[in-house]
Amino acid sequence: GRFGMFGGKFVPETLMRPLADIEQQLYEALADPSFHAEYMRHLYEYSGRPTALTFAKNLTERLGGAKMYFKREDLNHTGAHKINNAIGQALLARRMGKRKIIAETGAGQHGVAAATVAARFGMECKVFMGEEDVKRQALNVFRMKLLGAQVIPVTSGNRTLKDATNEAIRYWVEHCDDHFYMIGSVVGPHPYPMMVREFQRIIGEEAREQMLKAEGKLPHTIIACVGGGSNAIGMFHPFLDDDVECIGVEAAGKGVHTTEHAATITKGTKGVIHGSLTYVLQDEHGQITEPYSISAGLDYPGVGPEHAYLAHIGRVRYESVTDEEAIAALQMTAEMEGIIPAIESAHALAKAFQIAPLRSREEIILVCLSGRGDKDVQTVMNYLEGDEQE
Amino acid sequence: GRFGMFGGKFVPETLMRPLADIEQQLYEALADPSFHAEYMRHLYEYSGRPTALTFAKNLTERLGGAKMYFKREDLNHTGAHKINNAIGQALLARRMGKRKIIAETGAGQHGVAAATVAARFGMECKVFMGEEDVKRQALNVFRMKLLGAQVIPVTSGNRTLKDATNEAIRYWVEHCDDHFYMIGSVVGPHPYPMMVREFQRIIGEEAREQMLKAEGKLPHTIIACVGGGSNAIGMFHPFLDDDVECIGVEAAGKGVHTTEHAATITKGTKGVIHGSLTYVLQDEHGQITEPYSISAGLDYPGVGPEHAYLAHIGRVRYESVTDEEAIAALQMTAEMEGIIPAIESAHALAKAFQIAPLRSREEIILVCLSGRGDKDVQTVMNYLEGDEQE
Amino acid sequence: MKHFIPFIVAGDPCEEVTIDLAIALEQTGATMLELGVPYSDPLADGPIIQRAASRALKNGMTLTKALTLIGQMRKKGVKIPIIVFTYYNPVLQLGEERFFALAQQNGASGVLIPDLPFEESEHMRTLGETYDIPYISLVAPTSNERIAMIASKAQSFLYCVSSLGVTGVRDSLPTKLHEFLQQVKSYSRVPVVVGFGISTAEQVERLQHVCDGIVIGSAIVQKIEQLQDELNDVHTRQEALRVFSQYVASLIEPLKMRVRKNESETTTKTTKTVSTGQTD
Amino acid sequence: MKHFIPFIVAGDPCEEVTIDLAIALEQTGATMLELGVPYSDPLADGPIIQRAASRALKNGMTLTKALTLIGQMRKKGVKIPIIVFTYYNPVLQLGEERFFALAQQNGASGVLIPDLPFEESEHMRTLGETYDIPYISLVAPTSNERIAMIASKAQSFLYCVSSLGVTGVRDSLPTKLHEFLQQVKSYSRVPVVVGFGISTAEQVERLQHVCDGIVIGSAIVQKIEQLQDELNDVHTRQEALRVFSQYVASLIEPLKMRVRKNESETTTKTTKTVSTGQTD
Repeated sequence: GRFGMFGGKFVPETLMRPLADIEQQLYEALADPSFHAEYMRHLYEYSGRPTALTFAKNLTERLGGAKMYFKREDLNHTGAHKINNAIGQALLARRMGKRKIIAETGAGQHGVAAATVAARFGMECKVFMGEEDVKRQALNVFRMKLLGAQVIPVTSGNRTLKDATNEAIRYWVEHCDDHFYMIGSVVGPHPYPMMVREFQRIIGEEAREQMLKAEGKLPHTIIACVGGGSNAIGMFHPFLDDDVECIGVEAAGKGVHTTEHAATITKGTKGVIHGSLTYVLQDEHGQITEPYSISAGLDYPGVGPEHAYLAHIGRVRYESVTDEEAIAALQMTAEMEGIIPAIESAHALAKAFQIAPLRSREEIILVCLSGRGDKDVQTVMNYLEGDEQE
Repeated sequence: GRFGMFGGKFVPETLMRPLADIEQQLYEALADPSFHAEYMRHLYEYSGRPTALTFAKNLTERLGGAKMYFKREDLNHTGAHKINNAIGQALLARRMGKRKIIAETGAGQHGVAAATVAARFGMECKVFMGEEDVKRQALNVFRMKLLGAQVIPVTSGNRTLKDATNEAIRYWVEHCDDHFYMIGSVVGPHPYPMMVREFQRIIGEEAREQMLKAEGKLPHTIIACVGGGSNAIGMFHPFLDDDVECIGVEAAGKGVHTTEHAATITKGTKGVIHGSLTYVLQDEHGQITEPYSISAGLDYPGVGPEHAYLAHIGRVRYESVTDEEAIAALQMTAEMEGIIPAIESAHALAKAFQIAPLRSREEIILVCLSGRGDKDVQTVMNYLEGDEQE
Repeated sequence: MKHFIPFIVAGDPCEEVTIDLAIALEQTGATMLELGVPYSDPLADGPIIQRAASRALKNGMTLTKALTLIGQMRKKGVKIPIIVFTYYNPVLQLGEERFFALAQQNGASGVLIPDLPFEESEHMRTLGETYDIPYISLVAPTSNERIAMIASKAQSFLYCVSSLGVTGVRDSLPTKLHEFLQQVKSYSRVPVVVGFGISTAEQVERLQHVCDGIVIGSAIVQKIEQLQDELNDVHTRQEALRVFSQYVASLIEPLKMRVRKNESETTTKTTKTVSTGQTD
Repeated sequence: MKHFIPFIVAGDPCEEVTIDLAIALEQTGATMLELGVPYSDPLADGPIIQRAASRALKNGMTLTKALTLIGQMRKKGVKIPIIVFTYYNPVLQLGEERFFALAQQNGASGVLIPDLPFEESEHMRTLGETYDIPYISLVAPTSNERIAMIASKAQSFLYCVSSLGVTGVRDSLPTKLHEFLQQVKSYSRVPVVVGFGISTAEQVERLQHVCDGIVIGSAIVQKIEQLQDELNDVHTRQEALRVFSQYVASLIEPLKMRVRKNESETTTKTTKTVSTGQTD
């Protein structure tokens, strides 16, 4: 359950046995061709995979350097890569005989994905969401309710994602006998980071095949945004043994030199959060601090332990992009390619746009466009009109 | 340019030549394999086609009758079938050397699709939108602006879709030398209804192939919603020569026995609207009346002339579904299958849910799920919370 | 020649005043009148005429009433040809034959349908001949090779659309307009009038040499809009009609000079080409 | 036996009062004290202790300060063993060795880390032995075959989590609790205490027969919360402490009867199993 020194199971004793059960059943499932076949069937027939690989012709020409390709996870059912993992975990929960799902959510993306698969697989679903987020994301809350999920407002702490996750874990501790906790990113105690990675690998596997078909060679550089880091791991992992440069992009918020950012690897220190040893944004006393990013999906004070490991061994480079740079990249992608990316994904795009002009025309940059920006239009509008986000 | 007695070109003389140009170039394009190949390439690599065919297992079991399949046009880039046509027309415009696009929009779906392809193909785009709709759909307006389009609020008439279309046509009359008018549905003067059908046929062609692969036979019944009717024609057309029942579902709004509906074929009379002879909602003096539906995409007082023809010859049956029935179907689909359909598509679903229990388990009903419901969540919330929509 | 053909909307600002305006226009020098039937979706019209149509529709105007209004104008002594300008849909609802019958009965002199191009109008043109109410065709700057076809079937006169676009006042007319009008005249057996966008005496002056008549719509309708309160009020109506006539006279000053010169010729040609359709 | 182990949060409602509360608890019959270190993300705690932690964090409490507070308690004469209850992350930031050194220096008697299960705690357990500050392990109703493993390495005593869930007051305890405790006792070489959810004298009465001690946290912290204003005010503090002690006494009335009966036995057992760790 470790990635080098990172990972582990830093959870109450009560959860050790449920985690062991999940681990055992996961290994069995992953080794079972019929499980994989069913997982793929749902991805294809329900979520609409394979997602497209789109050549960003206009941006490539404008920037005048490397060819840019986008892996279009925004075209998934519910609008982001989140569904890949939600389907995988729902199938595992069903295999384990659990028909009650717990999930945490920040802005609501994973909550919607969890509620979606719960509906599709005939399961109950409770989504924990900070009370502040419940207010800010009223439409996503209603969306989850339409999908039949129960949304539980969390009033502890700062009433945002971190607290929602704490509360989900607390609820799970109490109900682990019949509930399955569906974590939305490559975070949490083992085996979650590994499990979520396995259910997101499809991104990189498809992209690899599509890239070879389109260009006859692998990309030179792959870029993905990193909050918890599930789309990034899913994209990078199938390329880790290749000579491919991987860049994870964290949210620099108002700048990594301010206190308002979510650049966990760039600025964090080793610590434990939500059951896992990884890089964490914390104060000198080990109290976890509140992160900041305009992107709700990157606004997390921890990071997947495998990213911490990949950063530590130098296999993946982690950089950061500010709110301002991300919004500019979002606008540029909308205007030049007709794709409004999620603000999360716009962080990866911003980095790609910085790098592309420096590279030769023979090089290829593959960007994981992890989600669509429909959910963010209000935020972008407020930002551009100068209204401060809370 | 006729479907039986329906269709035609009821436009100012000024537009006759531009229409003839489009017609000629369209025929050439449709006969040109390289045009088709490029169209398909953009559908696949940009919009994410083929869209999935999803077996609605839970609903099928719940309703206990025919097997229901959904053709998932909601998984397209921008969230509906609209993009199929927008890509086709953009390619035709480019072939004709026109780099300026005009489009009309009601709630904003076609406007977003038009703005999207204009961005992708490096074209200018002006979207005409009723001032009332501009106010109600501020987010979609901002979305179009992000995509680089110019949104022009229309202050004539009731300031909604019908008036936006009139204004788009007026603008086109004045600028037909260098502008291409991209109509969003199978309406308008010839060759538009035929052209849009050809660019939406992909829905039915894919569904046919997928259906044969999944079940080894054609569906017994195909159901699609009809406003202008582009998703319905696209779905029905490749099956018209087969022994397949086709049902178009119009919006009955608050009931076809009230004045607040948009059931054009069910309740309308022959008339001319936006350049085409078809069924129209009008008063005894030939003044076109304002339709009503909770679904902005069905809230149109005309209907594609080919539908009028198919209704006239009895090849397709047209029925209607009220706001209430559509919302109930939307809720049921969300809760049972984890798919929040557009309210438009929910009309087709409602009809399918009425019919399925009456059919044997050996029968298959194929529903065109034309778009996703993300855009409608606020409307549904208001409706269910009892707030009246304007 | 030359024809001066003003356009007004039936029922704008009210039925009674529409009749008064027709009389005033005839007195001011109109040689024909285009009477617009208000329509919910007037896609060939610019904002000025759209607003006039809205006002008229609010007053309950319909195609049938508009035709009856022509009858009333005839009763009040209006002699010049009156052309019914209507969109196709109201005609379709009334019934094409019934439309012509009513038009004839009320003394209409012709019909012009802006959204019924040549290819769609065969039946209407035939009925026009049957009822002796000419169906007026339009040609546009984009018509090109269509001009010959349209001109060959033209009844009464050919209406040239001056420029791309809808009705409305325009600061300037296209530079190629003269060329276009020459081309139309070369094909036409009937007089060629020009409309859309003509709104100043200067434009009238420039155009009169290259056509047989000029239609002025939006400029006149805009004046009616400005005067609507005074026109609606019986106490101020006469003064408002005087102001209106003065404005119209100023617009067509260049024409009038010619009209005076060629008075006999013009009158002859008009009666030849457009039936006044008076049945009473 | 039996042990009565109250839980309070360092710095709630303020440092000074935490010391007074420790003294009051010892006087009321506590045989050990669990001192909670407030943490930003206390995922094993229910709302009552979460709120107490928030109050303490606002007062600037840290792990280092909490350890120092133990030293101050010792100076004020608190003799009962004091167990540091802390989440792992603050320990990690302070440094594990430094933590134990400070704990030892300040007279801590044990450490309990709710989010550091057996598999992750080997280094801490080793250090615990080195510094003679036992690392207390927990077993839970889900531990099953893990009980033997955990019990085999238990230092000082085993902490049984009474039920699935986080800390907090509960109306009822699981029906299978006795069975679970019996099972743990069958494996354990050290005393077995039970905690999580115990909040009434009735529950204490029922449980005392099947364990070696009882931890009461949320019920006590809730009482502190209710009395916080009076506790913070030096003029009302003594009276509030009296009320607090009275409440605590009522909770453990069933135990006290036994304590009186078995006084000598209990004292002996305590000193044997948990070092008081006093260094001064």
